Amino acid sequence: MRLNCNMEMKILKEGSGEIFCKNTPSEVREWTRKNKTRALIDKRMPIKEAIKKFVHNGDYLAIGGFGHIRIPMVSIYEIVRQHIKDLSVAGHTAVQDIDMLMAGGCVKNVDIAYVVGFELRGLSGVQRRLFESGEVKKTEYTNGAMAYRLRAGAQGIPFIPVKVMLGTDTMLHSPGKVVRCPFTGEKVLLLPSLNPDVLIMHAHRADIYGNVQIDGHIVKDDLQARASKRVIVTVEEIISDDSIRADPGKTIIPFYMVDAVIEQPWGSHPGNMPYKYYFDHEFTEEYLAAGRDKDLKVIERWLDDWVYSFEDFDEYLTKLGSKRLYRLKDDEFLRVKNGGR
Amino acid sequence: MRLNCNMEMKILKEGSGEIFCKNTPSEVREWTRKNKTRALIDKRMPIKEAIKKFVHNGDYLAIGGFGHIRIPMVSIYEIVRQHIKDLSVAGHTAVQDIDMLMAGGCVKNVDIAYVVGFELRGLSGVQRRLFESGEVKKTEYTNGAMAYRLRAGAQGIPFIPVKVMLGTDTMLHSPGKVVRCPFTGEKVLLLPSLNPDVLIMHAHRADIYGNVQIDGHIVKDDLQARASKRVIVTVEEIISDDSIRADPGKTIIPFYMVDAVIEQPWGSHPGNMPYKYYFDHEFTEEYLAAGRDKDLKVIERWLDDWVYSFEDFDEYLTKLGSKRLYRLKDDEFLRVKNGGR
Amino acid sequence: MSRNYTLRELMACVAAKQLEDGKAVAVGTGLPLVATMLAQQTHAPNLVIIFEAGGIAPQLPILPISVGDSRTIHKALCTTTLIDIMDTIRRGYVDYAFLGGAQIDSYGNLNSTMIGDDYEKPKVRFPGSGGANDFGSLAWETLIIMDRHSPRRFVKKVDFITTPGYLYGPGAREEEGLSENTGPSRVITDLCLFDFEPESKRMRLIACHPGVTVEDVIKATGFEIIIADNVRTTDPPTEEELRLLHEVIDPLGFVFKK
Amino acid sequence: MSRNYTLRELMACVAAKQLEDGKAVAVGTGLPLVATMLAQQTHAPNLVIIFEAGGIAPQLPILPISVGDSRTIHKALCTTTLIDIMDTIRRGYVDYAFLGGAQIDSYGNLNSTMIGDDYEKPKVRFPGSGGANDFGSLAWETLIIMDRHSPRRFVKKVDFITTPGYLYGPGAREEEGLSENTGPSRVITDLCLFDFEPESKRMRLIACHPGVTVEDVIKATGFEIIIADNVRTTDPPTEEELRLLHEVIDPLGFVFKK
Repeated sequence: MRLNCNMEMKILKEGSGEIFCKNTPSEVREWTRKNKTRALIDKRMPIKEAIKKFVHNGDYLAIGGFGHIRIPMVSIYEIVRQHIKDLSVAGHTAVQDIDMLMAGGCVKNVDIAYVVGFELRGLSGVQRRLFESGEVKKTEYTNGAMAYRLRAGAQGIPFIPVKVMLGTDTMLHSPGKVVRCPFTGEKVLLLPSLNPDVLIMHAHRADIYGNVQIDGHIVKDDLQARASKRVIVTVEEIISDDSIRADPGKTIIPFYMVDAVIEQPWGSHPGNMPYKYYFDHEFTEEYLAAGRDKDLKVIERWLDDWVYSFEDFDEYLTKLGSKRLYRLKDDEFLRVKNGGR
Repeated sequence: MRLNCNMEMKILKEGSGEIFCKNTPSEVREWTRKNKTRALIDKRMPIKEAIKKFVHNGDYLAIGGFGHIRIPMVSIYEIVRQHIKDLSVAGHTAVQDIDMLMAGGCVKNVDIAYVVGFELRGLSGVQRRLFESGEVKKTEYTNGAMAYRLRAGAQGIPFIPVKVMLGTDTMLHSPGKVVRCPFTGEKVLLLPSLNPDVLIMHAHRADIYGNVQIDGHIVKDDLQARASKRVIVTVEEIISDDSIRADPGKTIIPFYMVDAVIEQPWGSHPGNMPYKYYFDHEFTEEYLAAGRDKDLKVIERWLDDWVYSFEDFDEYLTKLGSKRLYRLKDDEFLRVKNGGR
Repeated sequence: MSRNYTLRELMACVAAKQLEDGKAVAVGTGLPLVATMLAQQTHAPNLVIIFEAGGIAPQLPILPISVGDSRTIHKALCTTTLIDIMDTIRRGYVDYAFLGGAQIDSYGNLNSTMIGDDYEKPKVRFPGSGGANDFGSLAWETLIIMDRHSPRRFVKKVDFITTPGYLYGPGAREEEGLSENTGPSRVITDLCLFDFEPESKRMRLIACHPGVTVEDVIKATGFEIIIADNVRTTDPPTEEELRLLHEVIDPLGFVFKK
Repeated sequence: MSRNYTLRELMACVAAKQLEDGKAVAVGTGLPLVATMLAQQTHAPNLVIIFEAGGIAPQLPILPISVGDSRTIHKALCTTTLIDIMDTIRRGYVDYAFLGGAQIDSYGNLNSTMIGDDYEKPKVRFPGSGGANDFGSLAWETLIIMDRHSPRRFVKKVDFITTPGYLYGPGAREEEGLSENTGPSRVITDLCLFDFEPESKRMRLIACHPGVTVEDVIKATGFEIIIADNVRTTDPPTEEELRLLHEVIDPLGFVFKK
């Protein structure tokens, strides 16, 4: 039953984890007023320009998708190519995306919910080196906790109570604070909201204004777009705003949250784009093996071969070859592999 | 900038409003474990049975839709017909739905965000009488505040910080408590979560298991279904679960939250069902006029004519007549009125 | 007074002019929505209209009757939830909110809850906040439309502060924890146009409607008003504005009764 | 020992039997998902499978490789968000969660964060919680699968409590604010099956795999275990179970390497 306890809310316990993202919802709100347009304007631009304009050294970066699913690899490659430094990153079940940023030397701090692992494929050599040496700093969370922090950021409130992490070392290495609810007396953990400086995400479709559609599970891209200051959206396909208006319930992110729209088919490779293409398993295995090599030149060479040597993502796709790519479509639809052609 | 203030969270100010819904998220969670199935079972039943089974005297009731939009009138009529008593109701922009419950003598307490008004049509005589005499008790909120309370209920946390109601009499007549954020020092209002006993809602489509689709704006039905203990869904149409599986992103409410599914075309009449039929403006005007009559027999007669005298909703539709109903389709699609036939 | 327009038409035209192109406005129905649609049809084609129930940037075919009815999502760019709209406003994306009320005081505090001094047994019970308190707490600027300008509606102290104006003076909103740099910016009545004096946060007369004197406004207002140095006269509706109001926006005469 | 099955296959079959029909389970990938799919193919056709990334009740065509990949939403009844899944678990709709880890102690506390005693410079850094802490905090029952049962993995004190078991004993979860009546219920290893003694909340041996003795388990475990009155022997996999595992569930051999 509900009590009206009228008690003070004493802080009973608190974690020592650093809050890497310093933005408060009130500051982000003021910033939004001054820096973001509400007008319907064409937001297309080359990925090179979008990353240059909106991702800065020292930014707190959020990444769309989950694990190997719908990850914005075209933006990841471009950030590495531009040698952006000192990023803090939301490690919210981040696998190859964050790994490549760390291999490229872009990352200073990580909010960890799930990193280091490549799921069934095992641990990352790159991340083990950087986390075990203490070179990259970290704070502990959970997947739920990070999502709740984003919910608070999206709602514009500075903290949110949660019922996870309580009693664990995960909590002690977070910035959470335990208090009692003034309505029921029960213990909850308060977590600070999260408002990233910039989100990179990959979606199925958008119009030129940035009304974004996603097929299948949304994971956390909706929350991240609402919480972040800047939003860069790469899409498999740009569609007309008439198509958007014909099915407005499909719009997961409305245009005024979006700063840049880039049409980039296969933009999630080697990730899995639901209903479009499956993982490039071999590609990820090769990358992972390079990162595990004790000789650091091996991963550097991989980056040379697949990132630095290219002017843009088209050259990367050309190197992969269309036969390989179309095979990933067969995998997605559980078809016999014949490359579709 | 974020501070680590490490302060006590003193309750600086608090409202005197009563919390009508006593359920806490932890209790509701235990209740759910014991009382709700996770199996895929056929949940169809007559509306009469659904209301009898799941709506009890003294329950806290949430209502789907908004204003005159997508309101579950078929369930409202049945609650009035069964003379259910002492309900507490979420008055979350509730218009004709709550008015009829109050005219039928079903309501004891109301959480008020917006009631009494029929929007551009003016004030309700029924509700003015009951609120101005003090016969029905009330606590003040806002539309946002009620939605935030439901978000907390859906998330299973006992309170939520918000940035509305602060500084106003609305807050003083709520149960809210003002504290400072322990991460930023700013003032926020804490509101208790809301977990209604039962939700009645009307949607476009569901399968027999209760996977629910809504076209157009969702308003708050998603949150209400997640927060409530019981969920009764009436739909314009029952569809196959194959159709549900073909477009799972359309499922706003998954089956395990739903207790009863009732197929009832026109089930929102005289409300507006987006993409199906528009308001029955004349019907609402007549009802409103009856409620405003100083002679209380007039509204009683209206209830006799349109509620008590019918066995079910089919008889109501028959009395309305198909010509009148099809005209509402023309209105919805801005067609010349010819009744479609 | 012989004029070819009504005061409600004039109010709609004056209100429309307060909205800048390329901004976003959260609005209900009635006169505020008429003003918003008029702005979009005239100087502000790129105005983004947002409805509390979840409609974003619809192509409004005709005036909606009910907050959130089918018209408010007609060919919208996005249909979402009420809480998502509230979050959006708090996140800073919404420039204007349009409100009205039964009573208003000199700080722009609005009462839409009750008349009387006994909360338990009010003389008149009104709807309550609805989304008004949310809009007035969260949107950057609140535009207020009040018809029947009189000392009964423009009062020293409202019977109930439903929605915050500047509360009890400069700094009060911030002190209470409301979002910074927000608050009412204009009050449009059937007599005149007010803004709020930046120092005192109190209502200031900046324009009278044609045929209305400063004295008329003073007499109709139950609190002391600040009078700007140059009180302008508002522009009467043009033929084109009247045509848009009656033929395009409200052809069925819901707001401008026929 | 001559047997026609591997220990991993056996673990999958024993784990599958812990799942009751008509209940809901939140699961990642790997062996726990194999066990879940096996349960659904055998005694629990009405088991509802829920994935953290947002897939609800899919018709899994084949074992997903990655948490949340396309297979996890194949002909699903609902695709939603991660936070919606977490909310759903907290609201009480999810009966089981399946977890694993690098270390476990007698109270079922799990470590998937690090090995070592210096948080800043761990000997081995593991992924961290992911959704494990959320699942272990919120789901009614937590089922734990640990292969390579050894004193290095079954330890007196885990180097880091990533996910709560019964923490420091009876009542500890409630004391810390975790959801009531929750916690680990079974631990399936490559040697045996544990439950937790209701009074002490400590791990209790209830069954050994064929050919494994109680002594073997004691030796492989770094903490003192409680031994049930009647320690059963687990059933070996049937031919049909083995066929399902290899032909239907994991034909590409991701979990059962070929």
